[in-house]
Amino acid sequence: MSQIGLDHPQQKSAMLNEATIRWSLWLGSKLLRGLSLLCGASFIIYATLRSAPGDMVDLILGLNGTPEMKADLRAEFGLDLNIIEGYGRWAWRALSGDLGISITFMPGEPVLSLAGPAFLVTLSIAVVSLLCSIAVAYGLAILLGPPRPRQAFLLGPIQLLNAAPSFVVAICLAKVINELIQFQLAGGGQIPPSWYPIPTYQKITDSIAPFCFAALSISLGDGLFTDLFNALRAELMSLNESLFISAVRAKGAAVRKHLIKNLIVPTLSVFTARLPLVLSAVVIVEYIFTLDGSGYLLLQAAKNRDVPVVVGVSLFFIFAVIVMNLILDLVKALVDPREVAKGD
Amino acid sequence: MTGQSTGQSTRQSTWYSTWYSTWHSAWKEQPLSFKLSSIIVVLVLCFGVINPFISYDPVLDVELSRRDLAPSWEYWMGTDGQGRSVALRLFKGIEAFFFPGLIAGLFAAFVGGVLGALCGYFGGWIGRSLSAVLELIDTLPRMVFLVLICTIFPPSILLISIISSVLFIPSIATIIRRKVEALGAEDYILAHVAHGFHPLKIISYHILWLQCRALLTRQMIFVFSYVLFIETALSYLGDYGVQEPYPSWGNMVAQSRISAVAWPWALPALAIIITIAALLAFGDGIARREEEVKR
Amino acid sequence: MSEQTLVDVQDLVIEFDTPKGRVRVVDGVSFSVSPGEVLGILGESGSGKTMSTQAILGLIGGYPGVMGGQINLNDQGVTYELLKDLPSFISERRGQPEKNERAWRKHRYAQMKKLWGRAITSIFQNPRRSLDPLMTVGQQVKESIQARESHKDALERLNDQAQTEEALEWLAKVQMVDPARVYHSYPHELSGGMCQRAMIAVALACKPSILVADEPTTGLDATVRAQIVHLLQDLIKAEQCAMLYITHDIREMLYLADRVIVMRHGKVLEQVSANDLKEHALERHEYTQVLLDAAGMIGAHDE
Amino acid sequence: MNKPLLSARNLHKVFKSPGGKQTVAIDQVDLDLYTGEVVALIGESGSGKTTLGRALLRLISLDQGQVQFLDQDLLALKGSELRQARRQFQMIFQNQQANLHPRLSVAEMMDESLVLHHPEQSAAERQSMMNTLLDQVGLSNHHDRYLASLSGGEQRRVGLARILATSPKLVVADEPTSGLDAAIKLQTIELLKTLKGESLTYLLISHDLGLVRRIADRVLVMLRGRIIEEISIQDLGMIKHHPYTQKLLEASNLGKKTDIEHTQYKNASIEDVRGHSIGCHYCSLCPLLANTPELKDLCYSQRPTLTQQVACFSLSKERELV
Repeated sequence: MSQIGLDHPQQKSAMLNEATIRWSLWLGSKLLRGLSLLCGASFIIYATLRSAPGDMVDLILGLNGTPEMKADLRAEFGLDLNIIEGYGRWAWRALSGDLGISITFMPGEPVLSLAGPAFLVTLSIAVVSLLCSIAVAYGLAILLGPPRPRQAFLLGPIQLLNAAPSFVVAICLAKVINELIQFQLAGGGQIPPSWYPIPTYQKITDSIAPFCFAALSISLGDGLFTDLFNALRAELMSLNESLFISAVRAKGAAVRKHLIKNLIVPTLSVFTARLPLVLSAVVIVEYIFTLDGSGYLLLQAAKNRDVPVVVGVSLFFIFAVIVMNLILDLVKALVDPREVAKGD
Repeated sequence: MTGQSTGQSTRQSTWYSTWYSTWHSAWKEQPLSFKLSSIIVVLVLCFGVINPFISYDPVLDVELSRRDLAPSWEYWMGTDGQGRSVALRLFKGIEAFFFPGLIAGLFAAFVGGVLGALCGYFGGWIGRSLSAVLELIDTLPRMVFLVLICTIFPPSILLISIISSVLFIPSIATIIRRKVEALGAEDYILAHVAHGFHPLKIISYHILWLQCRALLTRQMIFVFSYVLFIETALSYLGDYGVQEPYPSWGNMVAQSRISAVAWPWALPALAIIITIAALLAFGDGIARREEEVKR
Repeated sequence: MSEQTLVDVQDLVIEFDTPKGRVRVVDGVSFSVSPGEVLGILGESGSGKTMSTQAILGLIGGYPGVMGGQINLNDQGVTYELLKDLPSFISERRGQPEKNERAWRKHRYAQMKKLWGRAITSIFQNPRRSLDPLMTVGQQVKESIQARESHKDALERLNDQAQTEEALEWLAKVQMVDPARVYHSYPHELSGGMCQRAMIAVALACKPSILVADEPTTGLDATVRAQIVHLLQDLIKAEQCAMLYITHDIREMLYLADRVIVMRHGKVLEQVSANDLKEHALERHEYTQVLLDAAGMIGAHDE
Repeated sequence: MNKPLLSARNLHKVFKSPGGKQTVAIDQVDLDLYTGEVVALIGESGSGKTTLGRALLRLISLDQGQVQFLDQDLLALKGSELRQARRQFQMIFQNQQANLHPRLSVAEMMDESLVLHHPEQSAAERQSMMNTLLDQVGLSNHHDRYLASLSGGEQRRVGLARILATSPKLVVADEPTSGLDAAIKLQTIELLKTLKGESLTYLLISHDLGLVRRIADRVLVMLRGRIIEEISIQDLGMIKHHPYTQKLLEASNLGKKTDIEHTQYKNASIEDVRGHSIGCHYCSLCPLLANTPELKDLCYSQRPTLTQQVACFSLSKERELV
């Protein structure tokens, strides 16, 4: 048996080489796709801007724009060029970090310095809510096991969550918590003065509590949790009945390791499908909890018709979707070697 | 007479009686959730159709002397802070999303279905470039893009619903494409080509109509419920959707900010959840029913 | 049950609930396997042959599953009565026997835990799907060696290096062309025939006293099929392992089996030695003759 | 012999995978089918037999070659002409479910076919024609049944009835008995025989040699997109075959173990044949080379063509001498 060994150096290096080439090809194609998606999506936004009714500069500046400002804006958006060249110039400026200047919402402030920090808040809410829903869904799915009849009582409420928009969940959550706190502190019966969740806890929880509640309501609402839960359970069922799990059982080895590893990929698929929806939900939930994120910024800017800010924030969102998809793909490929094999 | 006709009843009966008998037996074996949800869907449908013919006056009737009344026989969902009947406003509020949702659903299902079937049928570069465009649309975060549109264009609920239906086309097309590709993988389409059918007939009749109608109906209902969601969300935000004093479920929920009592906003919130749940369950039920292949 | 029997099945009954009501898939099947013997179960789809063997393995999925009978499994001189506790899981409801399937399955898994791999193991019909797609083939072979070693005392256990070497050895034994490469391959990188060979390595590396082979050649090409059958025959002999071989292909059966059971509609039609089946084809049960005819074996015999 | 019903010359087909990999599916194939005969195409999966069957019926485009069906140039037909011509050649697909529509009843499906291929008939005529057809395949009471409620054999038979509705001249049957139980398999074979009559021609694609022995008149063996041997049914197993054919026959027999000269190749499966870009596909596995070492260079450098009904330098020479 000595001639067959694992540590034959030549063989090992050959296999390594092949794998590296395959991986780098795969990664390259994914990056290329992400880049082209970014270009395409930003072009859609630019084209939307160009197709605005009337003169866009008038729309943005309103009545109080000076001729210099108008000329500036024209140059920035490349309005004097045709749509392709204009997009090129606009995209180049955006790429070099110049997203324009806020006009009405916070006049004079560069959009990048407004949207950048705000977007961090949004991103952390989105990530926390995704992780939160995954943790709960995993826990419940493993606890309850594969779907069985006569679980309708338990599952009814969970399925109803599927239909609850995150902003409704957020309002209810805020109201209920408000009521609870009021009840404890003031002895009940008192009507809360505003919808803001925890006025009395302001000292400690001014920023943390709304953040947590926002994340919670996103992870519960919009069917994110339900979708994950259902996907996990269905996957658990098909895994439990799958041949290879039977085979693992029949050889007397532990099944759990195989189960957990095989559950990761479907979870990630739900993530990928849900990502745009989660980011949408963040916008409105941030608004409810007046969190200083980019969703709040977006809505405030939109209220003031501050086009550069709105466009800047949208670009951030698109960028985030593409990057997060890339990361999810990468994790998927790390877990499942088939992804790389079929990728190219 | 009955004794004689039983043997041939399936043959000679009119189309509506067969239709009725199949649906009657189908209804009986449906689960409770499907029955409940279809009742709610039918209710929404009725109100949606009737609403345009009802006048706005009682809905807008402000009377501060009867504000914040608890639910009673007269106002059986109570009244809000301005003394308007919550029940009436709730029913009238259906108008805000009904027709936009219907239009958006039909549009998205039709275009998505056709595009998906074309992508799946042709494959090759047509399929690939189409799916590239669809993937592009899918990367746009829906809410953000809608807000952008509303900033640039004068917001109207029709525009919003059309845009949201366009944003849904990719996912519908992808579902249909997968289905068509799954059919193609078992040589099903090839078998029909070999039999001599026209490709257009195969796409439109054998694939889209016979195989994908349940899926499309379900997706249509899904888009409808999404428009309901978007409309209520935007009305809740207050700047883009239906404006006060006209009722919409979204701006009724928004009263949670100012209302002293729960029912003016909690009941519409409940209505949103229940309606969306019913719509989804109804869509699922229809899809499931079609999946159970005829016996 | 005599000392000389590995598996003894008596009056096995398996039922399933379908939309059309309860269906009895296996109806009073009895057979036994002695050490070193190859027992073939011949039957077509829906004859209940797979279900009966799944029942022995304790892997039946679906409700209500096993509803009666006896299965005795012999492991190193100790006989386990696998269905002894079954009646306590069955109760009467609305005139129909109902089984607490979840509790039964749990009970059964606990019972089988020490027997799986050691006393009995199995290879399945679809080799591609019976290997974990996210793990290399070598790891999976090694896993069954680990499972086998975990039954032993700590002192007698093989170390990690030795286990890896044994896994490679097994891959060579199932005649993989390049075992070291296959060791690091994932199942999707192998052909169907190679997957089935890997699966045989996984199963036999446990050193079971009986191997259940459930149509291991279905879906493979004719030449690959022949290879797999030859390989199985050689290895079974070398490892002195009994085999329960299930197939619908009568030629394979004649080639491999010592004794053949013909099943149809959940019942055993007849039990014959392979020689009888070959030599006295025309004295067989009608249905067996149809099977022989379909395989073109009676006609050839006549001429 | 008289003029062939279908004659194909010099067919080529290469599949390109997205990664740029090329697979030769059909490689320089010539084929003649005569009216009323049953020709079996055997070979392992991946040998290109299904692709060839489909390409002959214009279901897959060819890279090169001519197909003459009666007096028409099949590859030149387009659009409605092609659809018109399709009624003369039909295909039974391997997956019997693919032949039928799961949401149409048997009667609806039959009617659909009859409307398509006999548009001139009235509804009553179609009805009676449908009844005769369904009687012919033994399914007279199955008008209102749906695919899911039919057994595998019944599904096959509905597919057959549907094909007969077009009154074809040529039927390509791709594994017509796969997945059927023994008894039903026998029935189906009998049915295929009866329906054939005098004028219908079958091209039977199968790896089931039992089936082939029962109904075929002529057997073609395919390996890697090439036809490597042509055998009449009487000669099958009686003469010295191409080593690959020999291996196929032995594998399906299982009765005796592979020859001693084969043992060193015993574990080399057909996948090992994939590598040879020049020379005979089977050269590295060929046991005949041990007897005739003088041919080695030839076998490794040139691809043998079908001479003396076999694509093997050594064998064709041997047969020439006889």
